[in-house]
Amino acid sequence: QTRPLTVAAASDLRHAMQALQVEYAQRHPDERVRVVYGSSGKFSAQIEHGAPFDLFFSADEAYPQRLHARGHAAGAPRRYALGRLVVWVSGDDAPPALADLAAPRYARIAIANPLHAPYGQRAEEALHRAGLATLRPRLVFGENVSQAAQMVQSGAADAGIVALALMFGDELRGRGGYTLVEESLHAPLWQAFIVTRRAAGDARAARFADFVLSDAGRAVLAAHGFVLPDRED
Amino acid sequence: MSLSARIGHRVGAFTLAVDFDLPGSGVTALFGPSGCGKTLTLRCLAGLERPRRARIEWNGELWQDDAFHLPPHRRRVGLVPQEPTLFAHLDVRGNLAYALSRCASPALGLDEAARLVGIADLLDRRTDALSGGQRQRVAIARALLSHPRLLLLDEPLSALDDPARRGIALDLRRLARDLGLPMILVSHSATEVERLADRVVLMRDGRNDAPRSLAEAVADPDSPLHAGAGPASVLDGVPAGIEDGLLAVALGADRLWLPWHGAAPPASLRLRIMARDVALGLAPARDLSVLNILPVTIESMHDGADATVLVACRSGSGARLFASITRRAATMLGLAPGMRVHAHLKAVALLD
Amino acid sequence: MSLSARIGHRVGAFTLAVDFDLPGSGVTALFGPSGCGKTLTLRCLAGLERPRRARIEWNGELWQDDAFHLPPHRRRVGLVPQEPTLFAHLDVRGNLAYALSRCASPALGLDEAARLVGIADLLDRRTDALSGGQRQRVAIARALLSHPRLLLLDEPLSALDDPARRGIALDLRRLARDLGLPMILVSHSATEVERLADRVVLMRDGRNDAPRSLAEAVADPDSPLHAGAGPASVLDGVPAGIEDGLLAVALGADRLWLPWHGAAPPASLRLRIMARDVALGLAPARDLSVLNILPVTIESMHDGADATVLVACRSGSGARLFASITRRAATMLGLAPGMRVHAHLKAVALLD
Amino acid sequence: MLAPQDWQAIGVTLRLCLWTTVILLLLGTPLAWWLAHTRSRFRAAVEALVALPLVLPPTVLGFYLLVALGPRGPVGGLLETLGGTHLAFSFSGILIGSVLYSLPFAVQPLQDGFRAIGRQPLEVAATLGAGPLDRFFTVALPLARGSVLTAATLAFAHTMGEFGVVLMIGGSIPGETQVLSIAIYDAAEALDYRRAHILSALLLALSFVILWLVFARRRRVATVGA
Amino acid sequence: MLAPQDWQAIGVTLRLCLWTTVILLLLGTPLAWWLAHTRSRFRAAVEALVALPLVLPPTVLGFYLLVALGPRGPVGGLLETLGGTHLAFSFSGILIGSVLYSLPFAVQPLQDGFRAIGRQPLEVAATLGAGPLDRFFTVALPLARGSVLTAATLAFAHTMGEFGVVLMIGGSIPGETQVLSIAIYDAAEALDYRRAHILSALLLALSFVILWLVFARRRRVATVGA
Ligand SMILES: Nc1ncnc2c1ncn2[C@@H]1O[C@H](COP(=O)(O)OP(=O)(O)OP(=O)(O)O)[C@@H](O)[C@H]1O
Ligand SMILES: Nc1ncnc2c1ncn2[C@@H]1O[C@H](COP(=O)(O)OP(=O)(O)OP(=O)(O)O)[C@@H](O)[C@H]1O
Ligand code: MOO
Ligand SMILES: [Mg+2]
Ligand SMILES: [Mg+2]
Repeated sequence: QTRPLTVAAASDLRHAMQALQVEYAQRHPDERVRVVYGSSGKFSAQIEHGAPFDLFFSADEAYPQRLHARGHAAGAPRRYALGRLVVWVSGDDAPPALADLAAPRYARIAIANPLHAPYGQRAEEALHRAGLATLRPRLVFGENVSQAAQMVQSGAADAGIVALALMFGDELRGRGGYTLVEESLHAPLWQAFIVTRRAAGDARAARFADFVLSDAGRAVLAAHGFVLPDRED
Repeated sequence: MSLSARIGHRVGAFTLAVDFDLPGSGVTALFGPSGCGKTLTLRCLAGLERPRRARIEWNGELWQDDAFHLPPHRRRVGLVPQEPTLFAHLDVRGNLAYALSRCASPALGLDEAARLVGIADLLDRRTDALSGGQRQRVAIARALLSHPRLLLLDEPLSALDDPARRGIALDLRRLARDLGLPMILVSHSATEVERLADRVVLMRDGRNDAPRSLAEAVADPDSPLHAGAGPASVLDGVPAGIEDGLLAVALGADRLWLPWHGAAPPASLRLRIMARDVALGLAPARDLSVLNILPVTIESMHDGADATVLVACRSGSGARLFASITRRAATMLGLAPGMRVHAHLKAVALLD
Repeated sequence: MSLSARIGHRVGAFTLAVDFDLPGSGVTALFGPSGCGKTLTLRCLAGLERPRRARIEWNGELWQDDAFHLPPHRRRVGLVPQEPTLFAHLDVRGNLAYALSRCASPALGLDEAARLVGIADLLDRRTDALSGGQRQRVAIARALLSHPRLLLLDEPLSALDDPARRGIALDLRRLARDLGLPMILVSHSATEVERLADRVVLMRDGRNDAPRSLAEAVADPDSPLHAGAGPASVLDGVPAGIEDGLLAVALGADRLWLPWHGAAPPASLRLRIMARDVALGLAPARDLSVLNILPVTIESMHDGADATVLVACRSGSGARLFASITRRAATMLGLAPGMRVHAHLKAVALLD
Repeated sequence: MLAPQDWQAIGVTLRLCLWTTVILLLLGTPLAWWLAHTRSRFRAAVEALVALPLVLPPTVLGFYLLVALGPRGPVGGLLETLGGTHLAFSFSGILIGSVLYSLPFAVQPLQDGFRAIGRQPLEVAATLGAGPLDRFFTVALPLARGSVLTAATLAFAHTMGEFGVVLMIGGSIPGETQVLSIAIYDAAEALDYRRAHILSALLLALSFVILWLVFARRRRVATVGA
Repeated sequence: MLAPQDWQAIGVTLRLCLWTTVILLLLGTPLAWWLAHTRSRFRAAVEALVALPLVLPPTVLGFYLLVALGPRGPVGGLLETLGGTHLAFSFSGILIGSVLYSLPFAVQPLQDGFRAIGRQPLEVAATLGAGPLDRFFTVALPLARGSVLTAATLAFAHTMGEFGVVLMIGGSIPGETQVLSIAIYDAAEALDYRRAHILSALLLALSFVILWLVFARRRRVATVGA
């Protein structure tokens, strides 16, 4: 029995990637694909040290580029989606817009850690550009965007700036409400993937990559809160 | 003042069933073979065991009954355990100070107690740098320093050499008297019991005989106290002059002589006369190096072990003396109760 | 076979400097006051201490010198420690089996050893369910079961009652003889030493006297062995008939009578005659219940303690006897060396 | 070499470790004592309960604690209705988390230590007039001091390195709940290895010195034949 | 209720915990014995070193181990040149990580346990002819069994809940290196609380039963006056 194709995916891709797997399995019923979710930084480090991943879907462009530059990729990174941020509250209240977060009732605002989480960086940037830099003392930081959402969901944080993609899972759909953060408030959050060097020449990896970029793949991603890049081809 | 104890206790297959009343002063010896329940009895008295059925009262104060159990630290009962347990995290001085600082009415100073048991030069030692006998002495001093209402001594001198044992025993007896500190002593040494005790409780298989005075206990020819050296008489007398380096001790009208080291004699003296050291003669022997010859009347004769006869005699002043002689000699001399004979006391031991 | 030990060791402020050669059989007693270094000496012999300077040889085999140290488990030296240490994770049987299973040439069976020390009914007990004396007996049986080349006994009987002590001591002596198992015994009891030992090493302040035979050691009137009961003579004799329940013991041409329980007497008998139990008379006393009267010659007279005189006598057959009498009696009788007198032996103790 | 934020993290870390250790000893000691001596049927169950927080992944335990301590949780909610503030994202919150998470490392060695003392020294102390508390402080604790040391060092070191619980409950707020371990983790995640190395080396060196000082005072046991 | 992947994770977890515990006891016991008895000047330093892995955040420790065990690291590299495969992302790798990370929880209680035995039982065993190994196995270990238990339970429970090191070295590969704690962590990260709750409850229940069974066999110490 051959080793299944192993995909490392940033945690904001959870829901989308599961749907992609289902679609892919219908087309290629003989191929097994397994997906491991985690933070993009951790995957980068692991790939540099021999992790058995065939594809790596990062939550940004920087990590794949770095891997490519260091010779760990089979080819140049390819963009597969653009991430969007939302302001999210977990109660029944009307969801605030970004500017509303200045209200004192939002005493704790959760974001992913800007030091290493791309969504966190964009969230911080958006706050700055919106003139809300003074809110910094109210911020609490999750290890990644999921943890930021967990902080909101537990009720400990009053609001969070998280990935739109998270709103499309069964778990959060219909729970509380969100408002999109204007795209202009932060640099575009391009997300890219690579085929790793160890999978160079592996037809299965190429097949899966092509599928994600195909119309069918794009449709799934779009349905899970991602904005799509223009077609490469 | 008095201690009354009725204890029914089971540990494993062993049943302890003791029942005694003791006056609240003086030294009581608990005597019995290994494994008969002596240690267990002391532990019950100290409150370290919780017997299932018991009633222990001290001077009207309830220490234990089936429902109530006064915890050990409220009993103010001192215990020198059979295997001396010192606090390993304290040095010798610390061990002694531990007791002293918890004592509301100290009767002894720390240095005094240390001197008493001969550990004055060990005060700064760690406890694991002590010899067996030294450990035992620290445990004794520590118990004394807590100035308990009742002191329980579980073979406290077993690891000591004879002179040390003798010295400490005498000091304990003096303290029992001077401080009015009652003690219960477990000891396997008949000499120690005779030296220290005022009364004896014999134990066997977890049960006890009624307490008897020391004199009564030693007067019993079958007493287990005699298992070592045979029956003896223990007599209390008073000094009556010194002559030729010999001390005269008056027992009523009788007078015995014993070698004396010369210092002023104490007010009272305890003598032990082993039955085997007493010879009976029809007349006082002449030209014999036996100094102490008492005219006595034979009260009774008991066949002893091994072809011996134990002869109980009474002197003119009423002192009771045992003589252990061979049956052959008894026959030869034609001894019989009622006869007047002369008791030749070859050896008289001073117990003080 | 022999043990030769020269040990220089320091622990804290204490200096041990012992030096002795012992034959490789029989029982040697180490005797000395508390804290004089007895335990430390045994530990050095067992290999549990590493003295800085030492040379210990067993029968030509080097056990220790300044550079070499044979580890304890290779010495095959048994030790009964002063505070008996049982393996708490094993029951009594387990403790005994531990020794037996490590013994290449068992001399005793487990049950036999248990019976010997009277713990046959305790084999299935947990060790914390034993009394002090029971623990001590388990430790003895365990050491015996390892059938060592040399057995070190550190006050092995201190927690036992007299009958048990006597019984076990005799068994130990028998084993020493039958198994050819040499023993070194630390004991504070002169009786125990006299009962068990063939020779005595006196210790004081970390130093030792040269080993002496038991007879020599007890013959020394100033011996610390006598601190308890005074000087004594220890004589070895053979049985010479039973009459009237009395056993005749022949000491050369002399004959002593002692009460006998009736069983067949052993081939040799050890007798102890305390000096204080011997009276001297110019003629044999008549009509006196003293059976054993020996004609003796006074060899020398020493002023003893407390107005007493210790008279050393020799019987016709050469046996040496001490008599402790008061100076007054000596004067009265006009005793002097060379005089022929009659020794009246009131009590003769059988040590076996 | 170190950013001001790192210094703050070091400060918070030391405060957290010290407080955690102190609270664990204060809390764990009586608990361990009770566990070592009780005849209660529930003993084994309580012992198992104490060890239980360990088996959950730290962030998950952190999440449950966050729920409990947050404004809508039982603890936080109660505090709020009492007019206080809830404990999520506060130093008190991460302290509670650390204490809970390191509890077994304090309790179990202490329990073993108390067990090893045996009953004799305590019995002797009782006959010398020492009541239960007195015995506990003047006999049991000093005799078990080796185990107290073990409990303290394990608790200290474990708190030092832990970040999952602390991150979740604390939210990594600089100067308040951001500890050194989170800072190192963040640096490593950001692939900023230089910073991660420096901070790790610092943490290791600091801990090594502390632990070495502590352990150097410990006594050894004599060996057979020595 | 549980996905096949969860069952796999449970299997891996149990294997990891058991092996870690076994290896820790095998490794930690002689180390603890040496530490309890040595006169070496380096004792305190070694003790501090043993505790040191604890103070690093698990993922960071995991990272350093990854570097060491991976194909370019000293250990992994050596293995590769010897014709083997490196240890990163393998069961062996996470096992090494778990062992290292839980080492102090095994060593320190064992060391205390050996210390508490004292020298007397070992000396007696020596005079009965038992050599060092014999004494160790037949006297020291049985007498210190309470501490062995503590070491084992702490190591077991700590390995059960740990995921930082394992995640980093192991890469969370289902059926191979994905343990239950990672599965729970993942579920929580996916905000799939139902699954997180179920798995947590399962883990807690399983651990509780194991711990309870273990602790129920432990003996207590007698209390004064009882
Ligand atoms: N926990 C226990 N379980 C079963 N039996 C026990 C337990 N503790 C003591 N015993 C038994 O109870 C009896 C009395 O013990 P105790 O310690 O009181 O004896 P002792 O008279 O002090 O003996 P020794 O003179 O040898 O010290 C002994 O036979 C002992 O074996
Ligand atoms: N570790 C130590 N440090 C300092 N002194 C010690 C140490 N161990 C023993 N000593 C001292 O060495 C001396 C000899 O000790 P040892 O145990 O050999 O005495 P002992 O003759 O057996 O006495 P006892 O009859 O009381 O058991 C004692 O005075 C003791 O205080
Ligand atoms: O999913 Mo991220 O890596 O926390 O932005
Ligand atoms: Mg006893
Ligand atoms: Mg000694």
